[in-house]
Amino acid sequence: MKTYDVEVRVWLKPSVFDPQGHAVEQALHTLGFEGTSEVRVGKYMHLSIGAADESAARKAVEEMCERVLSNPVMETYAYELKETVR
Amino acid sequence: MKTYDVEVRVWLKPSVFDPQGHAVEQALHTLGFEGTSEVRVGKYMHLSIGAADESAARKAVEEMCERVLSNPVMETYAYELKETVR
Amino acid sequence: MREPTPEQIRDEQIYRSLGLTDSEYALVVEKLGRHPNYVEAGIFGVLWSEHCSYKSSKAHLRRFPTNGRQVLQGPGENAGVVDIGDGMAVAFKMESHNHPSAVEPYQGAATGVGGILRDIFTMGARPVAFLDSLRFGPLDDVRTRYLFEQVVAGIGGYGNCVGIPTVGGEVQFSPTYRGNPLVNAMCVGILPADGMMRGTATGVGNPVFVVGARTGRDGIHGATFASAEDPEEKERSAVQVGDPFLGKLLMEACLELIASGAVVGIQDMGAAGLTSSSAEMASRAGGGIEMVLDHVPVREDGMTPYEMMLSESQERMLVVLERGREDIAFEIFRRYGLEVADVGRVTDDGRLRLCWHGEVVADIPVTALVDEAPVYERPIAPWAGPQLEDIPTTLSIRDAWLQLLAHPSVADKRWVYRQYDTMVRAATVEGPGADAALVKVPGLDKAIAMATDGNSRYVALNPKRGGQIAVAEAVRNLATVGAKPLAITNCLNFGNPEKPDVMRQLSDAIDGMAEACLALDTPVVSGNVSLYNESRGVDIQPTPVVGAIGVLEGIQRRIPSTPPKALIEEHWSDWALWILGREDDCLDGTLYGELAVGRPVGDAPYVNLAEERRVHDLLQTLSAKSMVVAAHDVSEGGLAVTVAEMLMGVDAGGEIECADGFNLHGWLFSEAQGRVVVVVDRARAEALGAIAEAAGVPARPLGSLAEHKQIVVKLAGQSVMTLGIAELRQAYEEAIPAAMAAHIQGVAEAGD
Amino acid sequence: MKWAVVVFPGSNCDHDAAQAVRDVTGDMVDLVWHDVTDLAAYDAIILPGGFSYGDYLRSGAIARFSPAVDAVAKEAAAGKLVLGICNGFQVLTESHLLPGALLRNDHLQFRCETVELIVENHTSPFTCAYRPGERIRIPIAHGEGRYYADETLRQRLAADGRIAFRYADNPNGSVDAIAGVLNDRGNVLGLMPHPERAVAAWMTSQDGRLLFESMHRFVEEGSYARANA
Ligand SMILES: Nc1ncnc2c1ncn2[C@@H]1O[C@H](COP(=O)(O)OP(=O)(O)O)[C@@H](O)[C@H]1O
Ligand SMILES: [Mg+2]
Repeated sequence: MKTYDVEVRVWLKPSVFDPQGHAVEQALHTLGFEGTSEVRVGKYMHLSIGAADESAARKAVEEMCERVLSNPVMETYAYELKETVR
Repeated sequence: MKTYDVEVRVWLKPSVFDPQGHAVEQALHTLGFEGTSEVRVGKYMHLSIGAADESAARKAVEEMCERVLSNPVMETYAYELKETVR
Repeated sequence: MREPTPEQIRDEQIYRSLGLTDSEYALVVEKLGRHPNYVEAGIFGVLWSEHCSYKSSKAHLRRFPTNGRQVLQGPGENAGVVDIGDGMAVAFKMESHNHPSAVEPYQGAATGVGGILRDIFTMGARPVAFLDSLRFGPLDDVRTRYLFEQVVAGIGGYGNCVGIPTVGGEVQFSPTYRGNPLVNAMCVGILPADGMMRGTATGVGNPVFVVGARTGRDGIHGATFASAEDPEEKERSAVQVGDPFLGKLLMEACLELIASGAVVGIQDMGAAGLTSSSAEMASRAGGGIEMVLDHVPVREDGMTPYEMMLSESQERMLVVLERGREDIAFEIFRRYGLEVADVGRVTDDGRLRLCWHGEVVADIPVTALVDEAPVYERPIAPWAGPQLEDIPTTLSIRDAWLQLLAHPSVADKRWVYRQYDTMVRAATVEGPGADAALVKVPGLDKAIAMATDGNSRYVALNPKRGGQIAVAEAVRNLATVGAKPLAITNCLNFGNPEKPDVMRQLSDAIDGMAEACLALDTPVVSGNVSLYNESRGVDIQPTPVVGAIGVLEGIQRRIPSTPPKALIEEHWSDWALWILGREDDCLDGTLYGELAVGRPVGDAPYVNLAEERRVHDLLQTLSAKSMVVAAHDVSEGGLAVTVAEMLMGVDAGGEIECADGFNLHGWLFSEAQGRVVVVVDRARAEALGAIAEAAGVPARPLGSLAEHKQIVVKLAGQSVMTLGIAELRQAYEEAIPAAMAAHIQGVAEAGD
Repeated sequence: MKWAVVVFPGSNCDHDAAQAVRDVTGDMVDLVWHDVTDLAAYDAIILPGGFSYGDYLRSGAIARFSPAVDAVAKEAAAGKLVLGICNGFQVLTESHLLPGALLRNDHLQFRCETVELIVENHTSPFTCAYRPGERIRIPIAHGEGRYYADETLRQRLAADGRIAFRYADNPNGSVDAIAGVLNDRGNVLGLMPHPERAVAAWMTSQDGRLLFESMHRFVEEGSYARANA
């Protein structure tokens, strides 16, 4: 059994309006950060997972992402996984 | 002037209770993902920034993170930045 | 992707995917005198959809009474408006968001609230309250718990942020809604009686503006699909996200703009966004509108006219201004950081004409789109009459009492409404938990009373009587707090209208509602129809939901649903319980029957509209004379539930005595209409009896309050059963929290 | 005395606060837009409840950059009274006019109900009309009201009497059940509950009146000491 560190990012599909991102972008502009654009705000999740090997870990993470961590109706996700170094 | 893609992650400091992370961890366990632990939920932000060069871009991003995108009283942040490829 | 040509649309029957049937397409060709292009076919598709055109229900809706001295604006505008005296008026409407909520419950519910909000401020009214009427399957199911949790969060998420209190509503749970939850939201606003705005595009040459959010690709086809079967499949690409912050700014900006006097007409962009708003505004004025789509502020590059016209991006409005006063709009909207764009002109040629890149991309007679949209007289199945059957009293009184209080439809809804800001605006006199909510009118010693009701079990058993009850119950809740009922709005949530049985339910329910509206002098001033509520081919039980509005003159005259504890405590023995209205012991249509038998049984409960009216009038007299210190009407669960709720509220016990000659089971659990339990000072009980008699309402001493915390039931002078308030309270208060405690937030499916 | 209520885009308890002040004290109240740069004309400033900038990102995070908040900081430094209610409290912590932070409720839900508070400090300009330890009922309505302070700060707040109110029954997981805190000088108060919703006989409570009365007396009577006499 090995342990993996997983980082998951979840954000709204491009076709879906992101009110948070929109508001943050406007705020950045008024604060003088004019050069910023295309701000999108999503979720970032970190977790540890125990699995026999990397491919088992990946399989579990993907299932998690699809079933719990993201809402496929309006969100997309991506993740990175690496073995935990002690 | 160059454009950079920036990804910012913001999460609660380890000493601060993260009820969302707790809820997600519980959810994962009920759904049979028993091997998961240490779930933390934070924010993930993507943005584009125009700057003269990478160090100028980094400087702007760090300022944004410290002043706006995170609150150092309870949060930590990290970011990645790379030049936008067209 | 290239858009199909008119010929392809015809030959490949592409119009079908745009929501038009073969015969509707033929009608479009006839009205246009040519084959429609893709934009035009899309426009016809959405405007002739069930959702926008009311094609299956229109013929029947005409039977609603819509007039009365109090009515300033009946159906046809964005909301109905009634006069509440002292120069003030109330605008209100209810709307469904069932299908979007089934797919993405948080956003579906949130955008439902945002949509109804825009309908209200469009009238020039300052929104002051929301109510929400919800229906779900049983809570033993993970998916249902997820839907319930998310819908409630979504309603709060939008309402709390825009700063309008959610002061009332209802939630019922029945297996019939397992695959098709209902989310109906109502909004109420206040305006000067002479300050009403209309959604009319008048004044040839006046400029037309799109204001608010940018137009994106979201929700394209929402309206078409809202009418189609299986929302899960169809809505996947059409989720709209609400932005309550923008909604709040848009509301403030529009109210400011309206106050400036420069607005000729204003209309929110709901279903079918730019298409329906422009066509409806032109239609009401009997004129036309010309728009240059290049000027519409868009969120994404490369949007086509088709996409712009069908987008359902939230938080947008269409405004016609007086020519020469455009600067006012620019100044206000820029100050709020909102988009404002001059997109066209009012014309007098009766056409909706759209230009893009210097070409005319659509040119359609407005009358063809709106006034001449198809109306169907769908076949209606005959009705055999109610199913008469004996209802077994197999459930013991004790078990039934506890089970009824613990039934999520009856149980305490605090779990729901404590997630809503019920007090923002600091005008909430009576929030959730009372028979009707009361919101104070600024500067006046009066309050608006409001309530929603609708019991699908009754309508399923006897559509006409069920329709009567829906109105009677909502209106009675207003009268119970002492208010004078004024008018109603409604949401008709029904199944597939292509089925003659469903049409029979719809038609009969409307007849019943119309009769009740006439009898109770509460005309219908606005409403909404949601059809095709079905899953896997099974229709939901017919669910007309009624939202009623009344006015309470004098805040101190309100009648609470439980007596003030401090008052009662001084002298327990001073207070008597009375029952007003005809007593009954029939178990037809009751929740007791459903629990005992496992399905709705018998006829709908007893209702008599003339008797009902007398009870309502009596309650107003009692309020005016401050005769009673509490009143609570009998509804789902019967007298047993009413008395328990009243006593739990004041944490007291009491005794009640069954009337002579009644069956005890039936007497406790009957859901016959037109009954109200009141608490009266013994010294004034005789006077109460006399007033009731003069009003033609049966009234009888029901029992007494007591310091001990028990309910004692007596029959012929003998006490036959005793139940502890603590035990009842536990059943009542813990039912929903306990069901939801098993739930983990955000989880939509079962574990392995 | 003269009061200002600052209106941010998304404020929604601004009128409620102004109305409460007028009803309770009879004083003059101005609603001022968030772009105001000078608040020197006012004796007391209220940052009202609501969802400034939608509370997107973090509650109060964007509003704190408004010109009005700089002006508020200036008046606070000059000893004027500053009251942050709910979202106003969040703006004050985000702008470091008050210590700590407000996080998502531990149960993750929005919570609106009338709760019981304990008056922990009855000598501040905001609480001097209350009795020591008095239990009062005030409505709450927030999703992000969990007060957070690290150990050092908690001890300092307690030692310095800067905890103005505690919840009798912690509704959101706040450390030490803290409902409201004062700055070190005692002229800035932030609290999550809404005193402006508890000022009339027909509301669920009238216990919020004394908060506005305290402020009024403090200013009108000219000194902290006399207000407590
Ligand atoms: N979804 C909801 N939102 C707000 N308030 C609700 C909701 N559901 C129930 N309530 C409130 O709970 C109380 C009880 O509801 P209900 O049993 O339907 O009342 P009644 O039987 O008098 O019609 C009412 O005051 C109602 O407004
Ligand atoms: Mg009732």
